[in-house]
Amino acid sequence: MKKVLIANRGEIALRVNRACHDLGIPTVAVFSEADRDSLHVKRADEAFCVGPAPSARSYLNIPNIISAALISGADAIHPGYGFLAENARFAEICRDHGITFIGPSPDAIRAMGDKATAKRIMVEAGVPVTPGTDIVENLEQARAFAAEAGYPVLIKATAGGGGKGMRAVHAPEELEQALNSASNEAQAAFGDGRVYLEKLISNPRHIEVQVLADTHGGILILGERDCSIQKPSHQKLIEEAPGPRLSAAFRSSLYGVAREAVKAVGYVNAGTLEFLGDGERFYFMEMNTRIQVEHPVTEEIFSIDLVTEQLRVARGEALSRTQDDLHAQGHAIEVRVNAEDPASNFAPAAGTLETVQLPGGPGIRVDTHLYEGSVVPPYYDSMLAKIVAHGADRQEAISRMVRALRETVIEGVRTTVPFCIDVLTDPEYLAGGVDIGYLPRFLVRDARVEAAAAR
Amino acid sequence: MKKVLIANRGEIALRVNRACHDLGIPTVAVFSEADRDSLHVKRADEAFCVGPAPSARSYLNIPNIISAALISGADAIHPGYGFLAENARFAEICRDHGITFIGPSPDAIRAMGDKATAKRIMVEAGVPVTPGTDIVENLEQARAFAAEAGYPVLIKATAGGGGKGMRAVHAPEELEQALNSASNEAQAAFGDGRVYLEKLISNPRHIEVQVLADTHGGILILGERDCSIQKPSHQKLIEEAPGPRLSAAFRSSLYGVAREAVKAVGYVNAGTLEFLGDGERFYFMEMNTRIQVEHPVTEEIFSIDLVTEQLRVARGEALSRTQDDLHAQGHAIEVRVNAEDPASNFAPAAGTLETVQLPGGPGIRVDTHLYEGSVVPPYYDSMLAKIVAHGADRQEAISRMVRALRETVIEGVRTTVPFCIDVLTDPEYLAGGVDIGYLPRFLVRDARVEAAAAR
Amino acid sequence: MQSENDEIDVQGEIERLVRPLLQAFDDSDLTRLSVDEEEFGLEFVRRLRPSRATEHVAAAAEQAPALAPRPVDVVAADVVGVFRVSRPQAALGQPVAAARELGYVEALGIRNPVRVGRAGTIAEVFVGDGDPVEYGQPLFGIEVDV
Amino acid sequence: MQSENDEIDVQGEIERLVRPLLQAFDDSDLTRLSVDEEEFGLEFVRRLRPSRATEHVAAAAEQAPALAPRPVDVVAADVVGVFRVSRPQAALGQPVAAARELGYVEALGIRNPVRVGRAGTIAEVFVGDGDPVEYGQPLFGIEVDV
Repeated sequence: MKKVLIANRGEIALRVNRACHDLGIPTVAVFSEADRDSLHVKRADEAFCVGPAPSARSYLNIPNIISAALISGADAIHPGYGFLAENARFAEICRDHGITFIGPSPDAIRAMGDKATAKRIMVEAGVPVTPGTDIVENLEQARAFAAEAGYPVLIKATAGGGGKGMRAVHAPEELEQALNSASNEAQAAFGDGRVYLEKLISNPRHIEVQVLADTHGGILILGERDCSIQKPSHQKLIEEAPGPRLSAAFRSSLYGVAREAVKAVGYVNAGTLEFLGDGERFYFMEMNTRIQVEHPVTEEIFSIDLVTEQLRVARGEALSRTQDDLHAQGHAIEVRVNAEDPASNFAPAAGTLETVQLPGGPGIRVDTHLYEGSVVPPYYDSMLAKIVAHGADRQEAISRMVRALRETVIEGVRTTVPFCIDVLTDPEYLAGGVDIGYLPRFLVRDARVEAAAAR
Repeated sequence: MKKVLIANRGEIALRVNRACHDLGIPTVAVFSEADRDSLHVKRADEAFCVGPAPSARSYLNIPNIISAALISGADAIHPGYGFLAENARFAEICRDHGITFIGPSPDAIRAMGDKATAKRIMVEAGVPVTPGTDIVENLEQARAFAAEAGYPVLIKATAGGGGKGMRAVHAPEELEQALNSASNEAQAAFGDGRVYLEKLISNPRHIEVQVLADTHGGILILGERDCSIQKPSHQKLIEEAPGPRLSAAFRSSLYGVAREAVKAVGYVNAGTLEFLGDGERFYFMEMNTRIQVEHPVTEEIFSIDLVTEQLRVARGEALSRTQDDLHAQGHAIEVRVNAEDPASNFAPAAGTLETVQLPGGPGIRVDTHLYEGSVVPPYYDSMLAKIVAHGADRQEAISRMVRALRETVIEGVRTTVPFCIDVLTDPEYLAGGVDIGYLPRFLVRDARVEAAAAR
Repeated sequence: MQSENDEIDVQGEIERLVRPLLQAFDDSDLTRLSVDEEEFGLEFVRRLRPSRATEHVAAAAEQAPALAPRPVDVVAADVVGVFRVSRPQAALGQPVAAARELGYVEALGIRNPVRVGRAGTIAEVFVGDGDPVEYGQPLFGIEVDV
Repeated sequence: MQSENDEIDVQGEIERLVRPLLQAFDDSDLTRLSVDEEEFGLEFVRRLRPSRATEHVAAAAEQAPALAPRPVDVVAADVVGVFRVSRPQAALGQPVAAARELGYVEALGIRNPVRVGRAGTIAEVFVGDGDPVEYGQPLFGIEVDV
């Protein structure tokens, strides 16, 4: 691997740039016209403008990105997360041009990208999945399943994503209507109206397992992350590792299942298995075939660099550690500092940053593309920075995170910083082990408190 | 401990502020008129101006600092390093006013502050010291020692510091002259002309041991730091832990000796025993009775917060860990980013910082009081920031440090950043285990290379 | 902590302070001017694209005869690839018709033609045969016929 | 990495750009104005001590009759401690002689007298009996006799 093109922007482009430089590999950045002054452009060894501001014409512009790799002599592409990271066709095009795609095989991306296929593979590997149906052909099949599993049930589109084609059904008389409207919505959104049913787990926890696998049969199961602090849109806001209040039996079973899943998929490189946690049980939800936003919490507790491991695996090398080398140390928490207003349903903001003062000191890691005077363009993801706190235990990690957030000064756009301080000092969060309904409930509670205060 | 007054400025004031906030203790900053807009003032819960810019009238102004503690209700004072940190009289005054001095007892400060006393205590405790004399009464005593130990020998003032009253003697015929001039210089500088002789260890390594002790008999020996990368003025520039290329036998002996030393002094709180390393042997040099600049490298490899431990000990609590809990993980390096020009004998600089972009990402910790637009006043220490890199091994720590320094952008004053990159990529440094003569040699070599390039 | 954007009399502030400064800024060669008052701040930024291309245009403009300047169209790359000159090669100072192909950007084996927009004279050539080009990179300056 | 400070024609730049801005700055209510050009930058900062004290002085000045303003000496604390009023208490508007003791700052059991410098009239009292005071904190404003 002589040179790596980083097909992304923002903090993850810098994260990959750091991993490449740590291994002594030169980098090529790509950027849209809106990102000409971005830090990921300044920090890379070379940079190519690949299109105008809209992602579809720049960060998703496969011909320009491949062409930039070829003319710069980059023999590998790291896709980061989002954009082209889970595009099997892009991974194939890289391969066809003799470029190493730093990620799993196109087949693995494709298999895990199709929910029905992913679920079938997991069932065969003995991974628990939410009780559910195959594609439902008619109303009777749906009725029969719902009667057996018990209401509420969830209708999901096999091609689904982003909540499209999804319906929660709480009573038999709602089923027919919901089935029709979900199918129509899926047909309109994905050109594929097929749907299936699942038992609806009310307010589960979001527990995911980080895995790494190389081409020599090496597999690392890097513990779990609890990502239950989610906005009403189901976007993660605060993540932590290890997951609080999980039993040793839960963990042991989870890690065993994750290992079987990796083997069943023949998975190579970094990936995440997402599960719904329901008391002592867990159910496979989906597998993300890429590095994730929240990977640093795993890095902090295992003292491992997941992105340099991705590069090593893509070079055909063995992972630098074995499972026996790895011992989780302490507790880590990540807060996503987004340019969003929590009081306005997390509406994203754009602007120029007048002041940027980032936190530091013991236990604090900052991953960001911000600098004073930098511009937050309106075209992309609203995440400005990830602040990660690592401590000897959960309490120390939380204390350090609250201190770090109080030190953070960002002026020019509203951010999620003050809101996250409120969450991290809330007794329910401090007790640990909240479910994905916690943050929406917190928002309602918070609004009531404010309304009461205003009276 | 209800409220802590922090009797310092710059990064260490922020470091202490962070530790207090992590434990939920409110803080009081003190500042000189030159530091009104400093970050340590902004981040504290309260702040008092204690004098004009010169340290002697502000940060060393004991009455104003004590008065600020009394009227703010602070019941403890953390002195940081420098300024009043090793002033036994200040520690006594705190005690007399019912204020907890966060550090060792006045007696311990005083005993270790007097080199002859310190050496005597160490000899009694079985700690190896450089072969040397008591105070020399006459030339004959000096001659006899030098003949027995062999030249070169070093003349040192018992009240010494900063190289005053110190002379290296390489041959018998130089001895008398050197003895007289050293004694005269010491008399002038300290009002105490007494001197003693030591065997001169040519180009030793600077190896120091971090210790922590509580009032319940708990003692932690937190490994060693190698601080051999020193400017010609003997000021440390780059520190690391563990010390490279030290044998297991060396370490085991060193830690055992350190434990005996702590017991012999009856030491409580954080301290550092400094040794000269000479091959497999080491000799006690001095004990610093305070937290040190380079403490973060120890914190990183042991995942411990030395400053919160200082606070716990000062509250009369036991240390939060036992020796058996502690296992060094990986390797850590600290670089001091100073406002200095290495090309002009590290002449300090002052000014306003136009651009401040600090590094981040995996393994990087930043301790700094800098912000964009902040002022570096000419009155104080020239250290702007400490960058600490932690990696699985020395090579990863160095790679991360070089990457972090390359990411660092500070405009407005010259800094040691480019120079430190040159050092950290020098094959001799990379090989590890250099002595304190390394950096002066590197400077000469570097100057020659530049001169050759200029021809 | 976050700053609060308090409502202030923006219009009044602009009249009193901003307009004279904006005028001064317009008259100056400044590229950025920022003002910071207790309750409000503003920044003027002159939109420039500091690149080899604009420097070349500027240099070309200085060397041009002291006539009324004629508009210069910049022909830019719209794909990332390697620039190739089309034969016969259009030279500096040569008149070119609208839609004339001056070369092409080769990308992934496809030739993406680079064509003149409005007819004119080639006033600047920013690119050589075989040069790698990025999206939006200026390739030619065409002094447009009037 | 560090910026290099290249030599530029500072004098010429000042003549061309800085003087008009300095004039505008002087005429304005701005507290800070910064200018940033490719090759040079400058910043004007009005020396103010934004504190309750200066606000009080400003308020006092506004309420004063529209006569030619008389100079106001600020008597400030030179030690950290607790302010105590000396009896008989000097009141607002009262004439005071030079060296008159207005109070003292009690610090570590020591009374540090607070004295009038030049004789005048007490125009402002910034401190109350028992208030904690820091080094340099304004205690009284004395409108100096002319």
